[in-house]
Amino acid sequence: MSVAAQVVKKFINDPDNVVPEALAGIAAAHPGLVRVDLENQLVIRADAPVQGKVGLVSGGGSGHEPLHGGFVGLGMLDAACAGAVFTSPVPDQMAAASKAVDGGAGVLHIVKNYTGDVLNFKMGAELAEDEGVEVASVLMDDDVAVQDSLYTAGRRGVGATVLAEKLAGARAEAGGSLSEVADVAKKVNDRARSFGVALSSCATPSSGGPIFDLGPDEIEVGVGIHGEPGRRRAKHAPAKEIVEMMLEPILEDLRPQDGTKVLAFVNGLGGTPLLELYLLFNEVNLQLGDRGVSIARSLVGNYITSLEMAGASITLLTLDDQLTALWDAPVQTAALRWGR
Amino acid sequence: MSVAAQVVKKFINDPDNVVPEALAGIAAAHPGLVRVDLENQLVIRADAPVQGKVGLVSGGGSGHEPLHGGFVGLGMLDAACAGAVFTSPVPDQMAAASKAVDGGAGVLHIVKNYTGDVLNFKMGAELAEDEGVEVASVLMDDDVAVQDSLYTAGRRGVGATVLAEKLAGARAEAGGSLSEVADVAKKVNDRARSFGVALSSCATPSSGGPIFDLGPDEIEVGVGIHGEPGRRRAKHAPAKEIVEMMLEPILEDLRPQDGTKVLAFVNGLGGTPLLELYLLFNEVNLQLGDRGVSIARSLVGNYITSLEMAGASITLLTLDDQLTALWDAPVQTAALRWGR
Amino acid sequence: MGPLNVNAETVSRWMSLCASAIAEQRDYLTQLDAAIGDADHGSNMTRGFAAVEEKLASLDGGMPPGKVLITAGSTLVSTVGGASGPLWGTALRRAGRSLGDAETIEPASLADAMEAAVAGVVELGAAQPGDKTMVDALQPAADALRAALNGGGNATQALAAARTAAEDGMRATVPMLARKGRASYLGERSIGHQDPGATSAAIIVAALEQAVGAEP
Amino acid sequence: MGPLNVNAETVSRWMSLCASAIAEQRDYLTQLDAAIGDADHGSNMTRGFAAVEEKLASLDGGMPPGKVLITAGSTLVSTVGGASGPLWGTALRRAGRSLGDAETIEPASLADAMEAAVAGVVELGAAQPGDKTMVDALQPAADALRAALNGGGNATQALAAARTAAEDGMRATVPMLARKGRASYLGERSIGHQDPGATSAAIIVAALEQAVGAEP
Ligand SMILES: Nc1ncnc2c1ncn2[C@@H]1O[C@H](COP(=O)(O)OP(=O)(O)O)[C@@H](O)[C@H]1O
Ligand SMILES: Nc1ncnc2c1ncn2[C@@H]1O[C@H](COP(=O)(O)OP(=O)(O)O)[C@@H](O)[C@H]1O
Ligand SMILES: [Mg+2]
Ligand SMILES: [Mg+2]
Ligand SMILES: [Mg+2]
Ligand SMILES: [Mg+2]
Repeated sequence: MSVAAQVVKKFINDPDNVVPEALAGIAAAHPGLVRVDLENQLVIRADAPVQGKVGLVSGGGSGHEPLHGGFVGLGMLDAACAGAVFTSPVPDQMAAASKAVDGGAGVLHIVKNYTGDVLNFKMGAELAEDEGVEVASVLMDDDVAVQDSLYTAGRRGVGATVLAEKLAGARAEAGGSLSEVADVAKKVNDRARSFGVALSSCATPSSGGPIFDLGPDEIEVGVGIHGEPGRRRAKHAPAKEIVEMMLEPILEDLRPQDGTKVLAFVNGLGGTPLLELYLLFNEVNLQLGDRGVSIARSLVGNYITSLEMAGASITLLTLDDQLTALWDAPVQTAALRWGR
Repeated sequence: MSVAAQVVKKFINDPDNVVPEALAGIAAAHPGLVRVDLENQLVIRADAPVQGKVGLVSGGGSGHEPLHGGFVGLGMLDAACAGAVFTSPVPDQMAAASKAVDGGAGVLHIVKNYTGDVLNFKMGAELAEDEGVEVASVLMDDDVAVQDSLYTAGRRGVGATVLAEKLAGARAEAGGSLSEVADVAKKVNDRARSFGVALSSCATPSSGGPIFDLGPDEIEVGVGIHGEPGRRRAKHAPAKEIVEMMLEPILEDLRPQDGTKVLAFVNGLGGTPLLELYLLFNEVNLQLGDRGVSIARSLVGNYITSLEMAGASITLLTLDDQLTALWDAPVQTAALRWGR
Repeated sequence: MGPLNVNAETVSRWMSLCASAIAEQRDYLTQLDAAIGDADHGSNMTRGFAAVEEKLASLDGGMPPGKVLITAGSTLVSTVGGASGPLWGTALRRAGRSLGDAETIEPASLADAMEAAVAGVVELGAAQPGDKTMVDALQPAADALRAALNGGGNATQALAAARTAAEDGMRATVPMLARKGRASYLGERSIGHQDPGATSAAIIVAALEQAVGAEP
Repeated sequence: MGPLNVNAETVSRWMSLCASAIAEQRDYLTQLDAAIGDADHGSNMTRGFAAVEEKLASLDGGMPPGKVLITAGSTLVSTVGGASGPLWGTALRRAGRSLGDAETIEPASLADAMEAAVAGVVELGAAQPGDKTMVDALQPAADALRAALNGGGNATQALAAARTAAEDGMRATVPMLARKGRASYLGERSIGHQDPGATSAAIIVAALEQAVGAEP
């Protein structure tokens, strides 16, 4: 089956100008919360640099909104670097962001493990260090759909990135040092695992049509967030079975003990109605309950998306007292907000 | 062009059980914030009834999430009645909700103007009144795509509903009487106008496929939120032109004076990436600026949706000091939260 | 053919026939609603009449037909939602009320009941004939029933006339421009499509003819 | 045919030829990337080389070819993003550095520069030949260039050999299982698709042959 002729319509003016125009929209929609550096395609916390606070910088290709720009603000990121759609930002952006948010306590880069992101952030960190900014980096690679190995690109960073940004951001807000803040992000990465399933493809502004073809009865199992196909294709199935399919590899890898408390994050990839995400969350809750794992905190919604892809990912994070308290701490961003 | 054979895949178990399973998911995801009455399909504020406070009840067909269940909580709704997908709830639900949230100060029903919603809420109000609950109702009909007339069903209630729930909810939280709270909702309806455009159709769990067909180069202009086709079909166009198409009938009807301050709400219908919604917001901001209207408050995101429909609506609300202060007041719901 | 005995059992049978006929046409009704509405009419009506059937089955016998209809109407109101729930619920309840406590229904009372039903729908929904709604099937059916009886026809003949009138009325909705209900949002674009509510109404009238005709 | 004069102008011409050839193949490269990646390779490379062309056009003349290459590489790093930005940026910068301040490039230095470029890519990206990346086009090209020169070929012949080797290497990526880059996430499903980065690499090597051959 070919869907090559299929067109995905978009609200855009010029495919090459989508990101700057959207950033201008973010600036107009959230004055007081963030400012936008249009030249460097950065969303920056309005009051950055916060003196004495560790600065948090993340970024990546666009098309995953609200990640990362929607998470800039008190208790989370200090700056987000927006690349072209599905394309890592360039080192100059990370350098400019790091300089803009350095309050003298150093800057943490939270980097999703994709070759492009890793290389560009690495070069960006070097540029920033050349200009006197102390930089630490944490790599997120929580996607258990990808087999890890020394000889491959390794696991992808997906849902845990949102959690790391929140939790490390809370640690920074509470006065943590650069290494303490980095440790929280690493801890999140160590204790979180994710898995995604797509029911449809998505189209970038320049691809015009769906990135991959999917039969009317097929789903992609083990997808990432860049419209890439998954590890395998399966027949579409009831939500209950799909959740089993997703939880199994997560739990196999996470091996939670009986009585473990987790943060369960059911994330929409963009084109799945919230109604279905809550239905999935119900399944996750029931199935975890059956296995003696209890959900102590939760997040349900579209937080790390793949444009308009229909699909969802599940992320489980094993909580402890520190992480729970950091989760509950105030956050004030466009997409995640409480306590303020 | 026929897309009759097209399948829209969904995360569901049984098409007839989607709503209760999703409600169970809401209950599991937001304990402390809401409780769910599964028998009556109600999402109820955890601490309802709040003694002495006017109770706010809204509801409608499911498939518009986060409306209405995602707006239950402090400073907004006390209860939301969930109907089947795109089907108004039944009077028994409104009666049960009204009883559950009546803190002795009466209950306001916020009703979107659709025949089904109007009739069922009317009967529900009668049932509640029979049981001694004082009920006032406000009808939302802000959609300028539909021509109003005594001899038709009149305008539809769309985006302004979200704003009315927030602003009337804030008035109730601040101790307003039933008539004061109802007046705020009416005021919002009087001062708000909306217009929607769809780039794709959507599918209900029981329809299986798209509700209407749309050519690869066509858009639906003047759509509502139930997957119904719009007033007319137009050729797809750049975002700038589409925003012009949407703002024109809104401004024609609203007739804001030079210097007017508005709340601009760019709402996604479910399947449009946030990236594009911000791009639209940028256009709205630029075009309003050109006309001497300034945006004092804003809301961008998927708040009143039509399942996975790709599309967006624009709502403009003319602000005054009262409405601005009510908007800024704390709200603590699953989908809208600040100040707490 | 002897005089018809239209009683509580007839009404129950009618409701069962509605449940099965509508369940059978569920997808068709939903398709009609997809074209000019929101694609839920088939599931709405199916859900409602299934509930009615279940509810009536759970009752002890001995209720007069009018009360059975009131129960059926209330069940529709409590289970359907949408526009059709209150409208059909009201129709059946008004019909039931007009029948009072009589154990059997005379043809003339049947005509009264159908007129009461239509009046209830119009009062609640304010649709005029020609607005492209269920009224365009129901009003002609009620009129035809009354006219056939007035012209000396028996109940069987009168119900056949009502069924034909409902079906004609249903088809006549195709060229109409909708002025009520969801289809009215489409304006001119509603023209050329058959109204789903008029279609289910014709099914329900046909089921009535069948229920009465099947009188043992 | 006289000795080739490969100089700063040649390098600028090469970059312009890359810009036009890649812009022409933009959709094709994006399609290849859609099959096993994220559908952005065409726009990434087009954006980058357009920026390089613009940057070089804005420079005063008088820069040695090595510096021109370093400038081009830095421009790629600053404008492409993704995996290909740092990798190609490093490749050109390393090539440029290996050329030093020389005004003209001897064939042997050209081979040195290409080897330095490949070494830079491997150092940064850690891909081995056979991993289904640009290295599978670039490494054979560098090897072929060196071998042709060692075998007594002139620059024109050596560059033709490099181009052929790059194209062969590009085609050889089809049956490979990806172990680096985004395509590696597909595992077995990456087999049967040509690597987009190897494809643009072959285009860039072909543009080099053309740039040198077009020497007036
Ligand atoms: N005001 C009205 N009066 C009479 N019938 C109406 C009215 N509004 C709608 N209807 C009928 O209801 C039908 C639609 O019912 P349904 O799809 O179940 O409800 P909804 O429109 O709420 O989705 C229409 O086809 C029409 O026949
Ligand atoms: N580690 C690596 N070493 C060498 N080349 C690589 C590596 N990773 C990816 N590539 C090349 O990069 C190409 C993809 O580039 P591009 O699509 O622009 O970036 P991205 O993968 O970030 O979207 C691949 O086709 C491959 O040839
Ligand atoms: Mg990319
Ligand atoms: Mg409906
Ligand atoms: Mg309907
Ligand atoms: Mg790519």
